[in-house]
Amino acid sequence: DYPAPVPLAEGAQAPIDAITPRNETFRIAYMPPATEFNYYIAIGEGIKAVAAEEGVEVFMLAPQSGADINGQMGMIQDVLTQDVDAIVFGTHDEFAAAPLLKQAVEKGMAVVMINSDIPNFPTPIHGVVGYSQRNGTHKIADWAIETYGDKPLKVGIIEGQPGYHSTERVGGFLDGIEGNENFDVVVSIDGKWNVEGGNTAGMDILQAHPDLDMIFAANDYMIIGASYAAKALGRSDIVLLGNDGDTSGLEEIAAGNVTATVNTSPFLMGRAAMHATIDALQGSYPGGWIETPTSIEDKDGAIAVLQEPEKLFPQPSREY
Amino acid sequence: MNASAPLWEFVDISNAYPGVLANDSVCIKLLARSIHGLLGENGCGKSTMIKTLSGVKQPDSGQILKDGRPVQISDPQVARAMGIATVFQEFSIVPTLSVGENIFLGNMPRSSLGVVDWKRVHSDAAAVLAEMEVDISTEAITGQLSVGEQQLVEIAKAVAMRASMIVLDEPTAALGEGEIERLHQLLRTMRDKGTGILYVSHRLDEVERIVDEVTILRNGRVVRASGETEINVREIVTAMVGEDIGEHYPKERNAEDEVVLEARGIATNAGVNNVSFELRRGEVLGLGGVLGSGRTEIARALFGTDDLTAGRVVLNGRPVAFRGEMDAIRAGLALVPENRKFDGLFFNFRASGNITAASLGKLARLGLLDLKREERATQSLIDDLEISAQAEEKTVNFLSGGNQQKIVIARWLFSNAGILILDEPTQGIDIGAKIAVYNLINELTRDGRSIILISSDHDELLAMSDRIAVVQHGTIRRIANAAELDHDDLVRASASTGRNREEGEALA
Amino acid sequence: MKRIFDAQLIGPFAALVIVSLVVALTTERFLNPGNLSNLSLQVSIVALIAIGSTIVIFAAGIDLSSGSMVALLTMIFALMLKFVGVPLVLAVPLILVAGALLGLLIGVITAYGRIPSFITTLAALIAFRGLALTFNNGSPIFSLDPALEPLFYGKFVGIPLPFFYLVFFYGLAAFTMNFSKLGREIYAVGGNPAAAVLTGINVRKVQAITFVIAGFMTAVGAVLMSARLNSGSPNYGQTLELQAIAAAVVGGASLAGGRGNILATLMGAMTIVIVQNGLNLNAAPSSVQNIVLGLIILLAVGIDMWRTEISALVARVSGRKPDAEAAAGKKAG
Amino acid sequence: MKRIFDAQLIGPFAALVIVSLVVALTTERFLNPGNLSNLSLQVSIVALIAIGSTIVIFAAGIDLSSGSMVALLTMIFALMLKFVGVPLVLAVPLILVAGALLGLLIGVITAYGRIPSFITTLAALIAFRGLALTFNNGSPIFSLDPALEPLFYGKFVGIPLPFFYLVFFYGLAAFTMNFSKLGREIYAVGGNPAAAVLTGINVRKVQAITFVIAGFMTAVGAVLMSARLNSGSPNYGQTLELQAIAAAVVGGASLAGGRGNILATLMGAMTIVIVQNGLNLNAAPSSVQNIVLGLIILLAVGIDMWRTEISALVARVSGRKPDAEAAAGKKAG
Ligand SMILES: Nc1ncnc2c1ncn2[C@@H]1O[C@H](COP(=O)(O)OP(=O)(O)OP(=O)(O)O)[C@@H](O)[C@H]1O
Ligand SMILES: Nc1ncnc2c1ncn2[C@@H]1O[C@H](COP(=O)(O)OP(=O)(O)OP(=O)(O)O)[C@@H](O)[C@H]1O
Ligand SMILES: [Mg+2]
Ligand SMILES: [Mg+2]
Repeated sequence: DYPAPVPLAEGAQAPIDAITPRNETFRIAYMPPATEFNYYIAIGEGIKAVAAEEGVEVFMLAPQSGADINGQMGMIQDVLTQDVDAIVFGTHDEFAAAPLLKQAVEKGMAVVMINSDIPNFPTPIHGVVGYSQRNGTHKIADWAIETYGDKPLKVGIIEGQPGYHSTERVGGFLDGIEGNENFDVVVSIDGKWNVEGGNTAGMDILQAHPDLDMIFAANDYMIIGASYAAKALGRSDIVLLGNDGDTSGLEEIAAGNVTATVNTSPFLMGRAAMHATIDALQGSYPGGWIETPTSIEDKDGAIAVLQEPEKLFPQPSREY
Repeated sequence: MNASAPLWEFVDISNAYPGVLANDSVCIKLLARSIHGLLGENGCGKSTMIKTLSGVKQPDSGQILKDGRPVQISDPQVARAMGIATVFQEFSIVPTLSVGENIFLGNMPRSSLGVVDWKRVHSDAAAVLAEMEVDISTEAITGQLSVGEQQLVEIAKAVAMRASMIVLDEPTAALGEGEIERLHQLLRTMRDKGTGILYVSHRLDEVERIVDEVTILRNGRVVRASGETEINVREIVTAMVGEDIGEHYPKERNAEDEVVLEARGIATNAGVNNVSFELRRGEVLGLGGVLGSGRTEIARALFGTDDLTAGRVVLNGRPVAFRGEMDAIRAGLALVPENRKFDGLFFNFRASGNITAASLGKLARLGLLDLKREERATQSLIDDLEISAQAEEKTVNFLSGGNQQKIVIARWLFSNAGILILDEPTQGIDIGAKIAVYNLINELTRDGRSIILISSDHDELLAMSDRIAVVQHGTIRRIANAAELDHDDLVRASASTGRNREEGEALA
Repeated sequence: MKRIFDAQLIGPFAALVIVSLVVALTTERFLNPGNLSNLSLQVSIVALIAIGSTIVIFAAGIDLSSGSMVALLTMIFALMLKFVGVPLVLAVPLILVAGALLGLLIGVITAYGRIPSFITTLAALIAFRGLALTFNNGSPIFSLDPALEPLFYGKFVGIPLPFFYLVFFYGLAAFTMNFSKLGREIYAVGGNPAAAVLTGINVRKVQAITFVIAGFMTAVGAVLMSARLNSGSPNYGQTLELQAIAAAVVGGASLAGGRGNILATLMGAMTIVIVQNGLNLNAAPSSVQNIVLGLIILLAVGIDMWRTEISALVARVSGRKPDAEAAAGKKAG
Repeated sequence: MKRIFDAQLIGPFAALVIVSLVVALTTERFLNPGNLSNLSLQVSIVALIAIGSTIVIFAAGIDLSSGSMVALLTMIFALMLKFVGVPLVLAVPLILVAGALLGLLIGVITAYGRIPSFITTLAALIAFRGLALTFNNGSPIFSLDPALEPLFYGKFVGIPLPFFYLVFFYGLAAFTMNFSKLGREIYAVGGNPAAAVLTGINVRKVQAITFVIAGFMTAVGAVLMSARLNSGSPNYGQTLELQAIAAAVVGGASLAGGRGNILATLMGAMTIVIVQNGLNLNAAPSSVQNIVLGLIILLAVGIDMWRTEISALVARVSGRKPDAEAAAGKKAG
């Protein structure tokens, strides 16, 4: 059902045999950091799909904004007072979540982290499921090198708000292009992870550097925003790269508005996480990190992915 | 202390505001054991003088001497520490706090640990009020009291300070005869105990009764200094205005027989109870009564502010039911409220915006204002009513009280209102402005409009009304021709109600 | 005309000129024609919404709801276009009506329910975003209609369309505030509501109308936002209400109500956007942008408040008399 | 005591009881002891910050800055602990002082610069977050100090420590507001600043002090936030200022100033948190939570505003006279 797990760092693995489910039908809380990102909803769809197949109960609880760490901790606290058997969580602040998750582990709940590649979570947990962010964006850099060869390229970067995700993704891209002198990163600004921010950032960097050839953004929303800016300025020739494989991002690629993205298949990630969690509750999960695959999708690839709508959330707006 | 050595002395005090010299080298000596009247037209600089003494404003030049030595009164706290208590013209009570707290605002009785001693706050406050023969609960929230009661609380604040110098800036503007008499009594007692008192009022009758010496200001300058033995109102007026004024009450009789407004047994939850009267075309119907007798409430009932719980109002023979002020205004009623500052003026507008505010419909076609017409119409009103020429140049907060009052009345001249309710229309305005308001009343009635005049100034009420209704506890006790009543009738009506209520409640 | 271009515009205009000069001198591509038309795009949404926010402020209210209302309206708009199949020419007027109705709801609760607008619009700020999240599982809806983008990015005689929207709506607003009965009544209600009641102005109705105007202008902003991003999202418009209020405030509108010039708000919005654009062109981090924006708000209001002192100072230096208008500003503000 | 527990508490207390009952009846695990101690954790941060927000409101100001100030202070705190190596026992008082100083800055600009607090704290809301982002490249700082967490999660005689902080600070605040000179001056300044000046109260100083208190209480909240999350981040505390104001408002504080009971704010905060807890326990989506919170704010203020009408209605139904306190609320509000 999922790739073989890689062991977590020394001391980061909570013992699987200490998990003591208390419900006949497993009751599982899915707690992503925010509802504002489609991405986590897509993971949730994967989780729900498996839950339906396996006949377990799952509910989602998350604050609206990813910045509302305090709100998320309040929700975890509220969940701890309930009889849930497992928590599948993602967070923008693992150190904040650690003390609460420690309690969850002590209570015998299975605790699995989603959308992460952290091998050394500050408190021992049972499993981690996610793709390697650095590897993903490294790959898209490799793809760009392969596709555009030695052509001199002026590159603009739209970062997310400062933090782990932005650092990893931008870092992976920069690692990837390192040593290729024809890639010249001339500007890098914050696009606040959202479409509006990406649009404003795109507008402004294209004003400041009208000769840009390529923009890389740390997620699909921002590159979609930037694509409108490029179009408005008559720059349909510019190479636009994103990260996520969000349905909307894929559709924009299929429509030719965005060039390519790192498809991280959130739906499949959710499936893998749910299988791992159920296995953990049944004592058959060995522990460790499951690295879910990523791929680089350009126009043809995106269309191919969109042709399998059952693996996507939200559904594409039309048939491909 | 030597009786002739001044307690406080102003030497060559000057104060300027942008564009006006409010005080121009003013010298005043304030003695202990003396009530000193500071008089003059609106805007002549009385309040500004007072502000320098109470530390609200620093004089631009000149000196203030205390017991002959120059002092710096840098802020109100310093003034208080030097023994000056001030009753300001603008109310300085805090509406959300209790009466007791207001009386001791800024220096509440506290225990040795600095903890507020609530028992003493209320007992001490009650003692001050009792001394003033005022019957107000110290626990009452001040904002809910009537304007007059608030003014009494204001005075109680000053009394409670036990200061050596008390300054009162128009303390009686919202008071009735009974309260004024009691206040005078209290001030005389304090004077006799050695307190110096500086007193500002536009009610010249009371000035005559209480003041020992006067200083008169005109355009910021002293035009007559103290030291007179006899206070003569006529001379004062001449000195104030700069010319001899013939008739103080230029009354015209314009009443016709036609009844335009009729109240039949109206009552409201605010205390109006079975009120009936008729108002005729061109008539001035006066409402007389003591503070809190409910005259304002009758006005509110007629104007649709308070809902009627009984009775009806008949306008030009047709019963009307106003659901709010708008209905009343549409039907041709107008109200000049007793508190023009809070309820009357738009301080963000110049004269024109204020004058036309009630008649925008008249100026508008398809929702668009005819600004040329507005300009012409207001200019002619400004000329007719002799409103300050500055009225169109600045927003109205810069005008003197008299000019402000004229603007509020001008608003209803410009409108088509046929019935005007004037609630204390001459409160706080100088003699010249008062006469202007009386002339306005005449002009209105000559034009066939009718007026309900509420006034606590008995002379004014008797002189300017055609008929007078005496109001007691929210109901009309008697309606008579003004000519058949005199000052004593009104005072007696006031006295009986005022005392009865007090005694009853003092026992309880 | 004299009425519309009055002395209240001098301060905000001076601020705008100074800021533009500084940015132009320090930033290479600022005066680039491309960037100037970019500016009119950047400023358009917040400036249009700020018309409503300012008119609410003139009537002594405050509107905190516009950002969330944008989110809600873009979602409804997106649903109509993409899932219900309402044609664009119909969907746009429907959204404008929806905005006006939401404004009416807020206005009625505020004016007739006698609840301070800070509270009603705070509640709306929270609830509207919640409502926006109930649609489409809280997910954004992309790629609405190919005909939508030109509403924002389109040009006429080489000038971006949003420039014309600004001219139209600000012209209309300035005209209304200065020459119509309604405009005068709004200022009267903001200046002294008690007096307005006693002069027969329907204070509650006027207050409610200001929120209807605000809702309508927010809907205009929402349509442009959707056109700009060809999408609807429950996350759009965050802190937009604060930006709109900031534009009004930098333009010199007094939060106490009763005074201010609507055109000054446009200048305020432009000042803010030019500074942000200058910082973006110089790739300044968002931290610096925030700090600068905070300081601009403070300075703009500070200069307005200290007009008397400043003009007295100028007068002393130049030997002229301080101007009375400035003193008036202080008092009535 | 009668002073502290006055009639103004009845409404908020009734709201709290009703809400608790509804949640208890509809939610299985609500009355679970674990959940009850959980509640005192959940409410603590916002309730402590709300003390400051409420006192500012009593003085007729508004504090929009607390959320961003929390972000800034957690970052400074984290830097001190992790990079400068300041020991915890020193870092905590230093942060409290820092909060008070930031409050002083806002207070001085507001009071002595005569700028409406809405503006100064709006500027601070924007600028403080910018400032927070300048540290550590805008990245959160994790894993501060093992001794930090117990400040929030620790217990004493089985009761979570935050419960004691609440008792201490609300006790102190209630005492100050009702029995100290400062408390009465704050109400006076809020009720009528002009009058307060004339009675010799140093209005500016009092206004500035309310912001110092707000800054201090925000710092208390920031320390607890850092302890709760064992980290500092420029993203913490978003919309916390609105939650704190909502607590005050649900508790019945009048935004016009001059009146209100500080203990009612605690009840307001608890009401909000209990509703959220109930919704969380029932796994309600965040959209519903937003909508419900918006409605609660509206209802709480509405009920307060309509007290006269409601009590008149009750009176008519029950045949008793409407109560004077209720009428008072209407007029003075
Ligand atoms: N804050 C102010 N700013 C500008 N001008 C002022 C201010 N206060 C008063 N003035 C002007 O100063 C002059 C004196 O005003 P002041 O209030 O002392 O008059 P007054 O004698 O008390 O009048 P009244 O009898 O109406 O109370 C007037 O012309 C007034 O318009
Ligand atoms: N706007 C108002 N709303 C509610 N009650 C009011 C209002 N104004 C006055 N009252 C109440 O009406 C009572 C009488 O107040 P009012 O202002 O009529 O006194 P007054 O003006 O001295 O009386 P009169 O009009 O007879 O001179 C007071 O107890 C006051 O609380
Ligand atoms: Mg005066
Ligand atoms: Mg009266």
